[in-house]
Amino acid sequence: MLYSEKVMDHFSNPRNVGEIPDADGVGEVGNAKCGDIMKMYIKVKDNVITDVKFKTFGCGAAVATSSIATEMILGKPIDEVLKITNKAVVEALDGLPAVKIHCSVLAEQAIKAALADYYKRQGIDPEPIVGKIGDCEACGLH
Amino acid sequence: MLYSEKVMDHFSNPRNVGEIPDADGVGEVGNAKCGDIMKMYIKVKDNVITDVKFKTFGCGAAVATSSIATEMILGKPIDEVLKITNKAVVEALDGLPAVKIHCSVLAEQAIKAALADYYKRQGIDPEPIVGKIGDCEACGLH
Amino acid sequence: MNRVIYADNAATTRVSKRVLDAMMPYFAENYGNASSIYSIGRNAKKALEDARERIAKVLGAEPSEIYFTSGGSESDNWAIRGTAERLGAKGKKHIVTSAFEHHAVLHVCEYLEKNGYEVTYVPVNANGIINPEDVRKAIRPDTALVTIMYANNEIGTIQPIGEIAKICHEAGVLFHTDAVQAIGNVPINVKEQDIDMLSLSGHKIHAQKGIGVLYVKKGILIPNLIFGGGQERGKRAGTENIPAIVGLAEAMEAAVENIPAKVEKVSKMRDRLIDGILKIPRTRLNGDREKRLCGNVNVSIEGIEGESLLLMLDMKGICASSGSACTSGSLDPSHVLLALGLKHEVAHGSLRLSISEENTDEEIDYILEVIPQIVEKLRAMSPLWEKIVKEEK
Amino acid sequence: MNRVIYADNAATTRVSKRVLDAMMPYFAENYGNASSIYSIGRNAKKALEDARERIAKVLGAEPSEIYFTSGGSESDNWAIRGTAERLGAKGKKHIVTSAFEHHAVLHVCEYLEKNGYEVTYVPVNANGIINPEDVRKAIRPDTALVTIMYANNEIGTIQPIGEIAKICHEAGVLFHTDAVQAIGNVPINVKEQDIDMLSLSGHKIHAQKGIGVLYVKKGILIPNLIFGGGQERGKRAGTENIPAIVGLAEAMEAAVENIPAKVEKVSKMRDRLIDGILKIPRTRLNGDREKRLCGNVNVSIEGIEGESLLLMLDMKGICASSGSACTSGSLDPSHVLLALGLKHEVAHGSLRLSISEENTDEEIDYILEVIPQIVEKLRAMSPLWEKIVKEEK
Ligand SMILES: Cc1ncc(COP(=O)(O)O)c(C=O)c1O
Ligand SMILES: Cc1ncc(COP(=O)(O)O)c(C=O)c1O
Repeated sequence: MLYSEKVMDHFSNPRNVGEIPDADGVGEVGNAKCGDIMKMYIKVKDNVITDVKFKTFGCGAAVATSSIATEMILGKPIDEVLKITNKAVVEALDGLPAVKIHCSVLAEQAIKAALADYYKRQGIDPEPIVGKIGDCEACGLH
Repeated sequence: MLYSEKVMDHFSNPRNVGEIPDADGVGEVGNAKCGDIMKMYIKVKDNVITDVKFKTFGCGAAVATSSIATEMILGKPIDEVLKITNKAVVEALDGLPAVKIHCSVLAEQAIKAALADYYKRQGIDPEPIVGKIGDCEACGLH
Repeated sequence: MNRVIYADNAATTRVSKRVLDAMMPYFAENYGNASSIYSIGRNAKKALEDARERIAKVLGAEPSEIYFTSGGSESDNWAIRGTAERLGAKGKKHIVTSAFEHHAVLHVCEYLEKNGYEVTYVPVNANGIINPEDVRKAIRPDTALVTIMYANNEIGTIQPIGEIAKICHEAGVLFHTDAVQAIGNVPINVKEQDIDMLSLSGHKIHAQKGIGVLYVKKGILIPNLIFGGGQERGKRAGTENIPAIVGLAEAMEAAVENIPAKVEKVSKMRDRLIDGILKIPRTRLNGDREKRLCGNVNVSIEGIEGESLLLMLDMKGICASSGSACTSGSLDPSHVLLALGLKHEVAHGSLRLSISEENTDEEIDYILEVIPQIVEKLRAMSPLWEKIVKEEK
Repeated sequence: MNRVIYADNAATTRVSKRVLDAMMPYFAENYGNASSIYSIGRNAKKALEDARERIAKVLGAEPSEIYFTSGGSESDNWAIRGTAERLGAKGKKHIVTSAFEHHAVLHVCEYLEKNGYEVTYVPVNANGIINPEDVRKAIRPDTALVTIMYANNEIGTIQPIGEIAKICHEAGVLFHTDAVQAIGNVPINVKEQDIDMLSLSGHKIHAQKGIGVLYVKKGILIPNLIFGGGQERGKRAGTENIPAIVGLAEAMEAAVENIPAKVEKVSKMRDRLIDGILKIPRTRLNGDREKRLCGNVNVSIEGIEGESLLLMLDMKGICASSGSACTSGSLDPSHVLLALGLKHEVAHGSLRLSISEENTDEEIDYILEVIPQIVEKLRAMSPLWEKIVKEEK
């Protein structure tokens, strides 16, 4: 299994690691049984992501996808963030080994979960906006 | 398949190759189908083998067993010659590969066939003296 | 990264200079086909039979009981499938094995299960040791074969093979053991231990990959797995891989040359590693501490995931593995650790260091310096660790 | 004996310097397990996938269609047994092959015959060529596989593989070919020639023994012959033999580098050999003169026996074989020569010289000088020759 340089860079120097104690939204996806948990904290102002932090338990790809995902959404308006797909995450990392694609799905879901939490705190039903956050398909296969 | 030095010596410098035009007995055993034919010519005087020659079509072991067999019988009285077994031939050659043991049987049979012919020419039934010359068992297995 | 500390000898080993030197004349000089009659072929044949004799001697076997294969996997497949095929035809369609065998054993068993055979998987205890009495209980009148590994490749536990063999033979059942990890670590004598079939692989003991042995006791006939030319007395076709075979003989002799001294030296380093790592909170040793290969360390470190640990170790020049090397790339945690009763998330956080005589005390110091730092870094970014800490409070 | 002239390249070949140089870094440097995550393992993995790609390119295949095996025998066994198993389960229990295949094919077929399968052996003509129409006639509604060798190992005849593949596919039947002897001698492109499965072996083209390839066209699934770890996309277990694999890639590229020039050069030497030997009375060429591997000479010399001929050639430093190298040691004359219709005694007197680019014109001269002398010597002591001469009169 060969990771791209980009993956290794984000794995060894993950951007935006940590927590935001007064986050506006927090999303956690994955589970320990599968070996991957991602937790994402966001601050939102005027529909723009003004801060983001993550914590990840998982493989190299899980850490790298979380890290690059935070970079991809920081400073972006929510409507743009919502358009970020797992494919975009994979591309931004110059690809992932086939068996690790599910990590990019997890990263997409972590973003959406954080946004869903943000809307919920605002008293807004998140589903029409961020959609349903499915289970990671890879986990289903275990 | 590794031949002993003794086998290689007898193969590369076979002793007593040839024919005896006025032989007292000639024996031929084996067949072309099996890949081995041994033909042995003997001269007998006063129950002693006074000359012997052979021709052999066959593998290295066939040539070597024929050659050493001629050495083993030359100058020997017939009663001693009749005691020579294929085992003695194998031992005299410092052993033979397992798949080649049948060649030594052929050599024993060639000697006996020549003696049988000798007795027949004398008008003596050879069977009580040299026994029955069976088929080579290995050939039967083909 | 400049320095490399190789601590993954259970996955594979470096071809040693001694072995490579022994192999070299057979690539471009005595390259002849061992079945041929001319000198370079006869030299190859001689080397082949000489190697077979040396290997037989190491194992306490007869040369005619040694068959060369392409490795441990082929040996396992051949022994198990061959025996199943032969005895299955006589109505014996049951196999006994354990839950934590190598996949080369387990996946053949699964294949047989799909083809009308039944397999009983005897459990292992929490320390990774099989109770011979469980084997006795598993044996049935229609049992064709018991196959239990000599030493486990992940957690290094050594099984009571002699006792198990005895139980099998009391019941009139054949016994095969995968000794790929055991050879060179424990004294093996197939006659004294009454082993019917035994699998070995070269690349675990500093020989080349792609060469192995199946020992089959005289009188036991198994159908070929690979048919063709008359090599290996007609039982395993394929032009003989002489360089690898000669190298294997050399490696086998080297492996058993001085087992007690080696075990003493290596297990000292192993114990330092274990003790050092267990100082980190919420870690555990997997597998029995005593009945354990001298080079095997297998620990679970809670709150972190194995692959990221390996990547960080690699950045520090340390080569290690998490679970069996063969299973990395899969998403499932090691079946061996699950068989011990570990929870999935703990199994995910496992680390195997497998050291050899080539490692040094200084390297052990270095590993023990690096690991806690990495664990701290990974735990700091782990939401699972966060949870564990919260629950502890 | 000082000089050695190697004329047994169809049995095996010397590992070339180019191949050995390519292999060397993978014994003691990049020796890591290709499934592992650290640098020396990643280097091994990269070398593995790089080799797979290069070999795929040589064959006109996709990398994912290339599986590494332990040699030609395993490849043949896997393709045939695997297909038989898979399609046999659907009621297709008939195989078509030829009477003069390598034993790695024939003995699998015999095994299948003992296990409820039927096999049709299509004949070869007196020149050792298969008529594609005979294949068409042999195919039945329950035919699972046709397996016909690309070029024969003993008499070097090249079969009309493209036509046979076409006939198979018109009938909806899978087609496998043993191309162990063909590679490097004829242009092979599995896509253009529409080949479903193809076996190769390294040691016939200056790579190591114990490494081979099975090409399996995308979409064709055959059950494993060797189960275990996830290597080769789960289809062939066993830690990958990286040095041998890297060497094989190098050898494959070298083999196809300039086939027309090689064929021209080598067939000139071959033709001189054939013409020279046929000047000896009562000799015959076995196998078609035109549709023939550029390096293959196979003659029968009446009145003498092959093994003694080989021994005498060896004393003169000439390495040759009589029938397939694999079958020497057996007492039966070659099944290939019998399939051509030769009488036993003529088959016993066969000689195969298989030359390569490494041979020289001067060596050919020497061989042609030596053979008549040896034949004379052997005939002089042959009672069979005596008979032949008498009958001629
Ligand atoms: C035509 C053919 N098929 C298969 C084989 C077997 O190859 P290997 O020796 O690599 O198993 C050979 C060589 O012995 C061969 O010539
Ligand atoms: C216990 C055990 N059995 C079998 C094997 C398979 O050996 P090989 O890679 O030589 O096929 C291994 C190593 O991978 C092993 O550790």
